[in-house]
Amino acid sequence: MAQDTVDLAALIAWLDSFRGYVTENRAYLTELDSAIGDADHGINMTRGMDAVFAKIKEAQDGGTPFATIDDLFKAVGMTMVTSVGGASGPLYGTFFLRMGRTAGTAETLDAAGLGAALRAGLDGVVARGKAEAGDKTMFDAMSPALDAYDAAVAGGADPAAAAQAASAAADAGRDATTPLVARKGRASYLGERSAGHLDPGATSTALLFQALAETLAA
Amino acid sequence: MAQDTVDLAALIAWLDSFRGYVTENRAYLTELDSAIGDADHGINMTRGMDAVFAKIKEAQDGGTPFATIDDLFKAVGMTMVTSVGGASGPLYGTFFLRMGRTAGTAETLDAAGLGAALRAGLDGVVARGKAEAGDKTMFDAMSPALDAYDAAVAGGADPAAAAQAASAAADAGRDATTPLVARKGRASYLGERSAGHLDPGATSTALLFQALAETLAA
Amino acid sequence: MKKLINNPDDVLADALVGLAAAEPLLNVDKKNRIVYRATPKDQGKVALISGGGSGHEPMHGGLVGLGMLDAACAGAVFTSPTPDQMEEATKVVDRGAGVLHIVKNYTGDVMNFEMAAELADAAGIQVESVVTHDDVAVEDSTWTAGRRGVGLTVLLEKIVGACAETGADLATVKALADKVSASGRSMGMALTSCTVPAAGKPTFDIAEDEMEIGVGIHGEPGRHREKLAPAHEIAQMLVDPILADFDFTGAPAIVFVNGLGGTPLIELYLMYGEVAALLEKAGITIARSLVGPYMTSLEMAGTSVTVLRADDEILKFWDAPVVTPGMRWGA
Amino acid sequence: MKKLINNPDDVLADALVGLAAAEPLLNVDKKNRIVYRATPKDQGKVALISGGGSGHEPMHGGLVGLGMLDAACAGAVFTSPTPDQMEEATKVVDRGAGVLHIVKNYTGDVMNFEMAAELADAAGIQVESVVTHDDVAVEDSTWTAGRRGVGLTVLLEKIVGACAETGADLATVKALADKVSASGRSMGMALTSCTVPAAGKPTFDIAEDEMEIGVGIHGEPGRHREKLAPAHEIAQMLVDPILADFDFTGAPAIVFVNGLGGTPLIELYLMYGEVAALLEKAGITIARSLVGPYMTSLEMAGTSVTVLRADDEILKFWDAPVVTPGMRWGA
Ligand SMILES: Nc1ncnc2c1ncn2[C@@H]1O[C@H](COP(=O)(O)OP(=O)(O)O)[C@@H](O)[C@H]1O
Ligand SMILES: Nc1ncnc2c1ncn2[C@@H]1O[C@H](COP(=O)(O)OP(=O)(O)O)[C@@H](O)[C@H]1O
Ligand SMILES: [Mg+2]
Ligand SMILES: [Mg+2]
Ligand SMILES: [Mg+2]
Ligand SMILES: [Mg+2]
Repeated sequence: MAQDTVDLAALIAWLDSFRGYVTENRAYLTELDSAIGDADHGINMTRGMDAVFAKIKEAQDGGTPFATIDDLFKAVGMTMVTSVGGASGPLYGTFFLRMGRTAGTAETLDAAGLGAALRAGLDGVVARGKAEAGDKTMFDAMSPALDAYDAAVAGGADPAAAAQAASAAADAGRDATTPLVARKGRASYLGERSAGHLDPGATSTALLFQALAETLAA
Repeated sequence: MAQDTVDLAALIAWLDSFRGYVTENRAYLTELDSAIGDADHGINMTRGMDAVFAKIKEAQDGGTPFATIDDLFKAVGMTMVTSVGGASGPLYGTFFLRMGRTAGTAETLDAAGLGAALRAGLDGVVARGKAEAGDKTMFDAMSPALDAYDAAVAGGADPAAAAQAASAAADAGRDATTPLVARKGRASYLGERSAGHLDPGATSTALLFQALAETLAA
Repeated sequence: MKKLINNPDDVLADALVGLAAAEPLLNVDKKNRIVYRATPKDQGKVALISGGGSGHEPMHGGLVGLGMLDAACAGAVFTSPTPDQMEEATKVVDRGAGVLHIVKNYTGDVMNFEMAAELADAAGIQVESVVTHDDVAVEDSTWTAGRRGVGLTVLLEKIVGACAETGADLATVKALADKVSASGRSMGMALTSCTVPAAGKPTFDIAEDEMEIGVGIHGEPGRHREKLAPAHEIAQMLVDPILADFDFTGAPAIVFVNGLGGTPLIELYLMYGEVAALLEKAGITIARSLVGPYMTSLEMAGTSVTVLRADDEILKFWDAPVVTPGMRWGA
Repeated sequence: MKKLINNPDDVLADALVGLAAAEPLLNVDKKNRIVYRATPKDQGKVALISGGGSGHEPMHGGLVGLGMLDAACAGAVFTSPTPDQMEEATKVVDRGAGVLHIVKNYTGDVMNFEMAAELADAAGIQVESVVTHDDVAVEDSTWTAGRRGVGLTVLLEKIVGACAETGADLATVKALADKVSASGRSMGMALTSCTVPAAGKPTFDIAEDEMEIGVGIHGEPGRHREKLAPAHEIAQMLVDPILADFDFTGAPAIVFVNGLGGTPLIELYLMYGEVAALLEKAGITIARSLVGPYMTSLEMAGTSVTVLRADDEILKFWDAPVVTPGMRWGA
């Protein structure tokens, strides 16, 4: 049953669900990256999320579970940064680090608070990668997702409903990357040949929002 | 119409016919050498016989045609030695050099004289390569060919008929190399795996005698 | 997938074990996946580090040593290393005169090195960076990520490494790096794809009679696919865009014909002959040359051509002693 | 057939053009297909020549230079050169102290070098020969052509080349060559076949999950075909027959992991790690190592392992300066 606030356990459940999705889609994401990149996106994301969960488990088993959302996301972000490499490591890493910094010492987030944290994450991705709409990157899934989320919250939606809207928008944004000619990341080296393929990073980002929607709906 | 003696023109015609056969069988001989060697026998033999004919043409067009059989075969043998390399270069080269040395200043050879020259060639091959019967080499086509030739001459055959017998024996000798496990040359490195394949050198040698039989029968 | 490996996820770790065992010139920090000189350079000299995804050997680990790099950070196959590796390497190699980061222009490499530079800066180490971007196959525009860094990186590491060995200060070293980076152009092509071990299958399919023109070094497809052509035509397809992009006349040139991993040396020498003939026809004076697989793309078959406009300073540093597993002369 | 070549029949000629253009250390006699040192050694020193089919680059042309070979004769791809080439090379490099012919044990190479030695002898030049035959994959018997000469040839050329550089006489040089030849063993394997350019298609077919164990360097199939295995098992398959054939304990060893042309360096380092671990487990002390594609088989993917039982003399000559395009250190 959906809640008005999201707590640390729910956020960890979200990350766990995301890990499950990238693991399940390891070959698929890598295959997408074969077409217009260097055939490692699924490998990178799986390595990163596995490391994230090793870190979370270490904290929980070590008796020092995360006290605040910032604690959690700082660990998640730093682990992504230090275990993934490539483009997705700094980008997803910065996303989570900024989420944490924005959530601060909170132990739960309401719909608006979660939205603010997610948007800070998106801003971090833009600060790092300078991507704009239509560059055929994860931005093209993430940005419409955040817009849909904010619109839903403005309309009174709870976190689960807003996440549901975000997930639908991320999927649409992901699908809309297909015809685009890439202007950022590795796919840009292909020029016109990058058109006609889904962007791998937009695809993993859509999984991130799908995981969020499903976790919060549960 | 068959003749009692073989003159320089006939010997050149023989070499020309042999060249034709190795050219025609370039890919086939190379394929045989792929199975149990290094995939070059047809290439080697074609390179050699092309060089031989460039040499013969040079002598003829240059106004200094070969005066004796030794002159001819010395040029042929040296050209094989200096243009082929590998195992077949020294072996076929020595074969022709010894034929020439044995024929000496003769301008024609009778059946026995041709037989003596050919046998000297075979002896040269053995001196160079130390092959014995059953080693799965050109010896296994050449040696029975010479035995058949000599037997035919002993029975009163003219050169054409003796060459016919030699060609049939060379073919049989060639075919008999299939089951053998190679003990000389590159195929020996394969051990038991060399069995079940025709020997490339025995195959080119059978073409040498086929060319001789057809040339003399013409 | 046919490779001499154990578990596909352990390729880098296993290769570092072998590198450590095979090369007494190198120290390998296996945990942090950093390759150092066994004998560090003297205090007071600028240090050079580079790094990048693995699968390009001998670059960069095999280019660590006297007259070249001080350390190299190894990422997973075709994946930039992480900022913590680079920060650690920067701290270890700094001899009090600052550290130059040599970065190839890929989004991931650039972002990770940027984060590392911020971290090193916070730790009080002077860091400068040079980003190579020599691949003329890629269109250059302010709207895109710009050109890839490819073969020129090897030449730059050699030349700038020799400069740092003289005790030049960080500003001088950085200025030379910028000059080299600005004066070289590259173009590559592939006959086959390669297989990222953890992916398990070739990155792209390509027919027996096709080739990719304008590839980088990560097994990615190139700019366009063409019918297979003779070497002299391929040389033309590589040399033409290089010459169209930059003026190499009127100065000595360093020419580098690189192998992508699956192409044997006999073909690289053959290609060098074709490339040299075209450059000479275009009025370019080849002063130095380098032929071999120095910057590979796993087992991809193919080649790349790099031309660097040199001058006396660059040639002097090119000729200076270098003692690394992958490049060695003069000492 | 995917290769960076023009006409398949011109591969050697074209590659020699490129080699001549790329390597100022070498002089190339394109007509006779002989590669010489640009600067001949001093009068009174024994000269070394080698030669063999092409397709094994850098061996032998790329191993010509100070401290190694004086000349190399190049045959067609995988085909021994001819006696006239070897005779010419012998005459040119002789500095009055005689010439050592380094021959790999293949029927063709042996016969052609024999004829060349006879010719040189007739011309009044003292010639000695050493025939390498280190491949334990091949059974040794008086009834057969004996073992192939493979990886040990590279080590022998280095070590004996250094000895000749000291001014040692022909008997001394020959004795060292015999000692090295007697003290090394090799074993190779292939993941793929290669394609002889003039043949136009792979020498053998092999499935995606198979490998050939006990191959030589001419693209020939090996002694047996096995299912593909992890690198540590492959290392075992190569090391075991080497150790079973010769005792390497109680002396320093030189270990050489060679690439066959299509295998990139990252895999060779990985293999070296596996091989070194096995040798150490067997109580063998590795004193020196060499990793890389020094004796290739066109674009064949695969590797070979060579172990040489060394001693102080051999190690001294191994460490001595060498300046060739393919191997370079200490000068
Ligand atoms: N500048 C950028 N801004 C945002 N996202 C980017 C940028 N560059 C690349 N990406 C995303 O990263 C994804 C590729 O990630 P990954 O394959 O893991 O890294 P790499 O490209 O280094 O191999 C792309 O599909 C794209 O969505
Ligand atoms: N010692 C030998 N004596 C006689 N013939 C031999 C000997 N060694 C090899 N051959 C012959 O040479 C043939 C191979 O010739 P070729 O392929 O041209 O040379 P290579 O083996 O050097 O590549 C074999 O098929 C065999 O018939
Ligand atoms: Mg990628
Ligand atoms: Mg052959
Ligand atoms: Mg990557
Ligand atoms: Mg051959």
